[in-house]
Amino acid sequence: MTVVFWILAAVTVAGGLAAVMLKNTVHCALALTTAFAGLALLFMQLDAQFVGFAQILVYIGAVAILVVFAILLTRESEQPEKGVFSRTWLAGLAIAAAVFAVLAWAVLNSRAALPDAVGLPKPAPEVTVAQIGDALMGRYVLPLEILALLLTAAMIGAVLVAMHEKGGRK
Amino acid sequence: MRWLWLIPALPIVASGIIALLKQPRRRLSAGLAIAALSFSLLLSLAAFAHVIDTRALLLHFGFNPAVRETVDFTWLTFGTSTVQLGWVLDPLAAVMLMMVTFVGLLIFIYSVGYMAHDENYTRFFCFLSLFAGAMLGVVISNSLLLLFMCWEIVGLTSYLLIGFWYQKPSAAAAAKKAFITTRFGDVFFLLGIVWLFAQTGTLLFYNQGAGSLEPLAIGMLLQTPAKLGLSAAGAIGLLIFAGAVGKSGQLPLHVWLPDAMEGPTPVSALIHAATMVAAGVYLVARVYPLMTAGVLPGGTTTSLTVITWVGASTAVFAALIAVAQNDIKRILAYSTVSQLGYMMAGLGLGGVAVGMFHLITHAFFKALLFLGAGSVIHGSHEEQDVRNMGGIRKYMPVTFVVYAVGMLALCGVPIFFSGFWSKDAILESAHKWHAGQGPFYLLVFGALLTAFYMTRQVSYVFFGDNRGHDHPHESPRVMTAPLAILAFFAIALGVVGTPAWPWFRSFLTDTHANFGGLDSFKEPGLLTLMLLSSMVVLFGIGLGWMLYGNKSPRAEEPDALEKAIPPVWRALRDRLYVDELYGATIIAFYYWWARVADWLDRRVWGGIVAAIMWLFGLWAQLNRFIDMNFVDGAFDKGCEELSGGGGLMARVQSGRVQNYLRLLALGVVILAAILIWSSHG
Amino acid sequence: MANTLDQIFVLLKHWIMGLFPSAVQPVIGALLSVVTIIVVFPALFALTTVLERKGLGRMQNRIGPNRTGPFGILQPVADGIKSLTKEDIIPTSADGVVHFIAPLVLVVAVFMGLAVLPMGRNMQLVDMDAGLLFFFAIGASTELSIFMAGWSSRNKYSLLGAMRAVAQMISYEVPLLMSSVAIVMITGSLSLVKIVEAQNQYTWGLPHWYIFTPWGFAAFVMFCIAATAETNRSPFDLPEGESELVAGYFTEYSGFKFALFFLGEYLGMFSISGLGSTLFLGGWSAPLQVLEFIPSWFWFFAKVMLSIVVLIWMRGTLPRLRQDQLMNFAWKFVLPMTLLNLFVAAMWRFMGEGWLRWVVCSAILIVVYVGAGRAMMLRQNYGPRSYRYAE
Amino acid sequence: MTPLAGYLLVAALVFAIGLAGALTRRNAILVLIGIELMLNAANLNLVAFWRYGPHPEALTGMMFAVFSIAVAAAEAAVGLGLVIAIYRHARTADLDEINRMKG
Repeated sequence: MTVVFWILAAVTVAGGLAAVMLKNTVHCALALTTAFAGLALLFMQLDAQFVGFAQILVYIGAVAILVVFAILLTRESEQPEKGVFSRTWLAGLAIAAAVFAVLAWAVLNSRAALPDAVGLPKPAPEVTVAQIGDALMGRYVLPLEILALLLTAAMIGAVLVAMHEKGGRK
Repeated sequence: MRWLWLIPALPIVASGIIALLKQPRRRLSAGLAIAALSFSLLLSLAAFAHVIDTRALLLHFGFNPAVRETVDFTWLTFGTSTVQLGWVLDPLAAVMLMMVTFVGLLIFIYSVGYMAHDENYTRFFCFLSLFAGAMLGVVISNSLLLLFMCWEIVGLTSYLLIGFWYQKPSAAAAAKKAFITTRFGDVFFLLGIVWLFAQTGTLLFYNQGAGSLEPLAIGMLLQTPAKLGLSAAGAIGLLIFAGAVGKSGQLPLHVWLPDAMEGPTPVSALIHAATMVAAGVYLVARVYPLMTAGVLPGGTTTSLTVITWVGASTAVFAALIAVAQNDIKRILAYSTVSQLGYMMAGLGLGGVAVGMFHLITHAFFKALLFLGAGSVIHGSHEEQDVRNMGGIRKYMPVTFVVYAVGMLALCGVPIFFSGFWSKDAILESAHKWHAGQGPFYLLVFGALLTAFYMTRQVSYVFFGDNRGHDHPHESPRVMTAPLAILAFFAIALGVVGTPAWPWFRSFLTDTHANFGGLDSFKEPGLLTLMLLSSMVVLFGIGLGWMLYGNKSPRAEEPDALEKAIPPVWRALRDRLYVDELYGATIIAFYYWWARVADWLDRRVWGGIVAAIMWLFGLWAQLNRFIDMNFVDGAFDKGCEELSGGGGLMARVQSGRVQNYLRLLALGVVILAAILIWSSHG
Repeated sequence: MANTLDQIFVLLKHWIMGLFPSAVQPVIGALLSVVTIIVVFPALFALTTVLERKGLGRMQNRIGPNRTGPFGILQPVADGIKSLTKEDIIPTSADGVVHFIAPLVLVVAVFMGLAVLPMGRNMQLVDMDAGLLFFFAIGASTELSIFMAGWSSRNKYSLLGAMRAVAQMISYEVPLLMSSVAIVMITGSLSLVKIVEAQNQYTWGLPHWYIFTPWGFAAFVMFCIAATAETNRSPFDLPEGESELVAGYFTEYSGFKFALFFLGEYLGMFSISGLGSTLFLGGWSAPLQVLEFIPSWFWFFAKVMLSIVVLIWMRGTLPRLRQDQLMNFAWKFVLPMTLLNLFVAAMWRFMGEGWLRWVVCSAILIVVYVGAGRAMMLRQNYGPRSYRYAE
Repeated sequence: MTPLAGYLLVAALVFAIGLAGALTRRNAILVLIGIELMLNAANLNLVAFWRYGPHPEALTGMMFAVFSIAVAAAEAAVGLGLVIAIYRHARTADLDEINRMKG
């Protein structure tokens, strides 16, 4: 476990925590981008450059912007008078804790945690973008096409959903 | 014949397209429907020709000229058993195809004129061609299941078309009646199908010896006994026959057919005279092997006996009723019922050929009559009561001529008209029947009645002087042209079925047609029989003419027959009280139920009232007052309790996404925990 | 000789690295390159400000800055000192943290973008396998800083400017990417170094720059438009349209932070034009084979400066667009054209050698361009605006 | 503790944080943010398993991550669109008040 990893992990987790805990919604969004960045760096730490860049491009470049746009469009940036947490926040917290407990327990009891397991650090696989391209156009061409379809559908759907009703109903 | 499926497919596709058209696209929709059906007609011609020349080929090489080509495919597979669908081309199907497509096409063309003023034109043609497609499907299907599907679609379209003018309550009621009544028969039909599948494991009719109508399966069915001393074959046959009874309006399920005349006249002609009601007959003909299963030469089977008696009695019953009707279309409707009875009897007595021959000829002249009636109604401004017509001969010559042809064909006037030959064949086979002469006499009586009431109707409508309010007018060319064609066939079709040259019979029974010439009339009893039937017919016509000819009774004054024998007349006029009978049973039930409710009221609530009186000893006014409150209060309380319970239930469904998410997460945790523990334990 | 001159910086770097123990050498190397970049480009920025101000001055019939130093060459120094010593005002209602972070994020991101540009033969900070992707990823993250700046300073002009800027940058990022994807398709690599090497070859002394192919040219035009919009330069400078919103998203910034924004903007121009010249103008490769003796880094910077000059020129020439025109233009014209261009590039790739592909590809592009342009003119009435003067 | 376990733990933590956010915040947008975090945690798992799995050369986990990133983008777009539509309809993005679907 390198120091870098711990730093990045700390950054990511801190960003995540901030993202869900801060009062001001826009701050949450910005913290979210921090978490994204941390994750991207973690990906690169895992020798997955391409995924890391994709992460930055998509999440920081697009999703984060979308989120802040949504925030400004829904005028939610100023926090509501009655707390930012929902009425049943305690139950939610408990459940989330339970989930983490189960997951952590599973991880720590699985073979992944044992030193002799697959987790041994091995030489980084040399992955060039060309290989990824070949894979995308070869083995994974069908998922790729389906994905393209999905994205188109999602775009149209999002536009339709967010579009103002014509003729101004209500 | 791989392309056989096109014949039903084309009209169905056409109807699909028409369904998408806008209402104003009248010409296009009509054009589509007619074009599709005429293509189907061409294809049917091709199929017919194909059958004929393969027969010729087989004959030439001296084989048994049985032509039967099937195309089957697996529809769905469950476990080890598969359900196969497919279509068959054999003489029976070929003839039926010809008839349906041809008559259908003529009627389509006719309705272009007839429905010209209706704003739901496109809808009409959509339904119409959907019906045509389904009917053709029934005809060609080689699987009882496929046949049943198309059969149901046919029923549906019939429902839609009867209720086409749904704004008329009577039409809506008639549609419902038709649908429900036929459904009643179809239940038994379905039972029969299921049973057959359970027994033979296949629903295909013909499948290289493995079909359910082929000797192997039939033999097997004969072995397995059913209740009432029937073999499984017989029982299944009877069940399927029940479906046929529903569809072709046999006794006791005939009630819907006369009411179905609420639909537009082309519909009555196409569906309730020519094709759909014939579907029942066709069905019986199709599964004939089941009916004749285990018949000894010259003998008969239970199913055949049942069919015969049902058919014969229907024939007379309906004819009797028809005598005393005044609605022009109703008369024709009842005559249709009785003719269908003839067909059934023919099937039961003399086999497929006899019944089918009458079916074909009847299809033509009955369609002719209906369309003629339609043209009369159309011309005399939607007047349907024969007593308010009369003397239309002068105004609508063409219609008169063709109608007369149709009427004579229906009555079975000797030699020149197809009706004569087909009915004569039935009578002959009835005469030859070994299991008693009852049907024969019934049928002869029926023939007499037929002649009588047709004469009555014609003389009412066309002779005498006009009692209508304003002058009728001849119908447009597009309506009369089909009439003329139909009239021609009503005469000509007899040729293929004369005893002299029984081509039709041999065509259907896979034997060689030999031109017997006049000697074939020398067959013992045949000539006398023909003579007898002609006598009967002429007597009937004469009687009718004597009573109604050239008189022009006013609408209000009693009918000629009514003067003679009032009670009988009244009974007939009220359709022998069948509807009343059915109604009565149901109403009785309602009465009984009402009485139960009444009892509850008296005993329970009344008891409470009494108790309160006794407790408080107040006088009656106050008493009733309290009672009301008390009762109402009780009711309200109960309602509150109920709604409270509902609310309790509904609380789970709090529309909060986070609740759902929470439950989800909880479930995940539990599942994961279980998984881990199980893997560890 | 020419070779040494060409590689002089590399040699220098290695020599300096040689002075250190081998353990720390990689760190030192990286440090050196970073320092170089951090020094060189701000200097270039200073130069450019003067250039721009004087150039614009000339275009508007006035003498630009001419007081400090000979011909006002030292103007940027003065500006720098001023902005450093000026008071740094933060609005009371502003969101302090974000307001502070925003310019830093911007500058850092832009500097990172410069890291993958090959500024000469073997002269790039990192030769990444996915260099182009990296560049765009970083470029995407500048938008966020702009939003932060606009939102945090609690000023409606700033917010409007930021929203405009972000919307515009997002819209034009897509064509930008698409037009460069064509190059990637042909080269078969995302590495900028490889792309340049692919262009660094000659027939009859003429270079194989991608701009000299039909699809390349089309892509270049699209790229220039998108790049101009991406850097919020006129005619796409709505986000800081002085006449509409005071100074856009950095209205509320002053002193050194303001300078940082300024720096960030110009560095953005540099990196974008550097990318453009890398993708289309053969990066550091010489325009003619005979000129190869001139060192590669010179060519690179020459091309960059050239495109900067063009940008300035455009700023002096073109009027500002309207927001709806901007968006329509991006989504309804540029994007479709780039997509078509992708298709054409694929055709080019698969049609093989010969004159035919030239004809076909150019034909398709020209026809569609003219057709679509006319259609838009008619529908959206772009093109020459009609002015109404007060009588 | 092995590197893989470390990554998995981090992923689990991020996932839990995201879940907590999704469960406890009032604001629909923040719920979406939480969901995004959860997705990213999943991606981290995928990549970690790819890296330390038996067959890194078979790129499976990486591809999976790439695809899931793309899908997540679509999901975010649609989700935010829905939030905006809801906001326009109910004039609030507070999930405690949006319970029109209550049974």
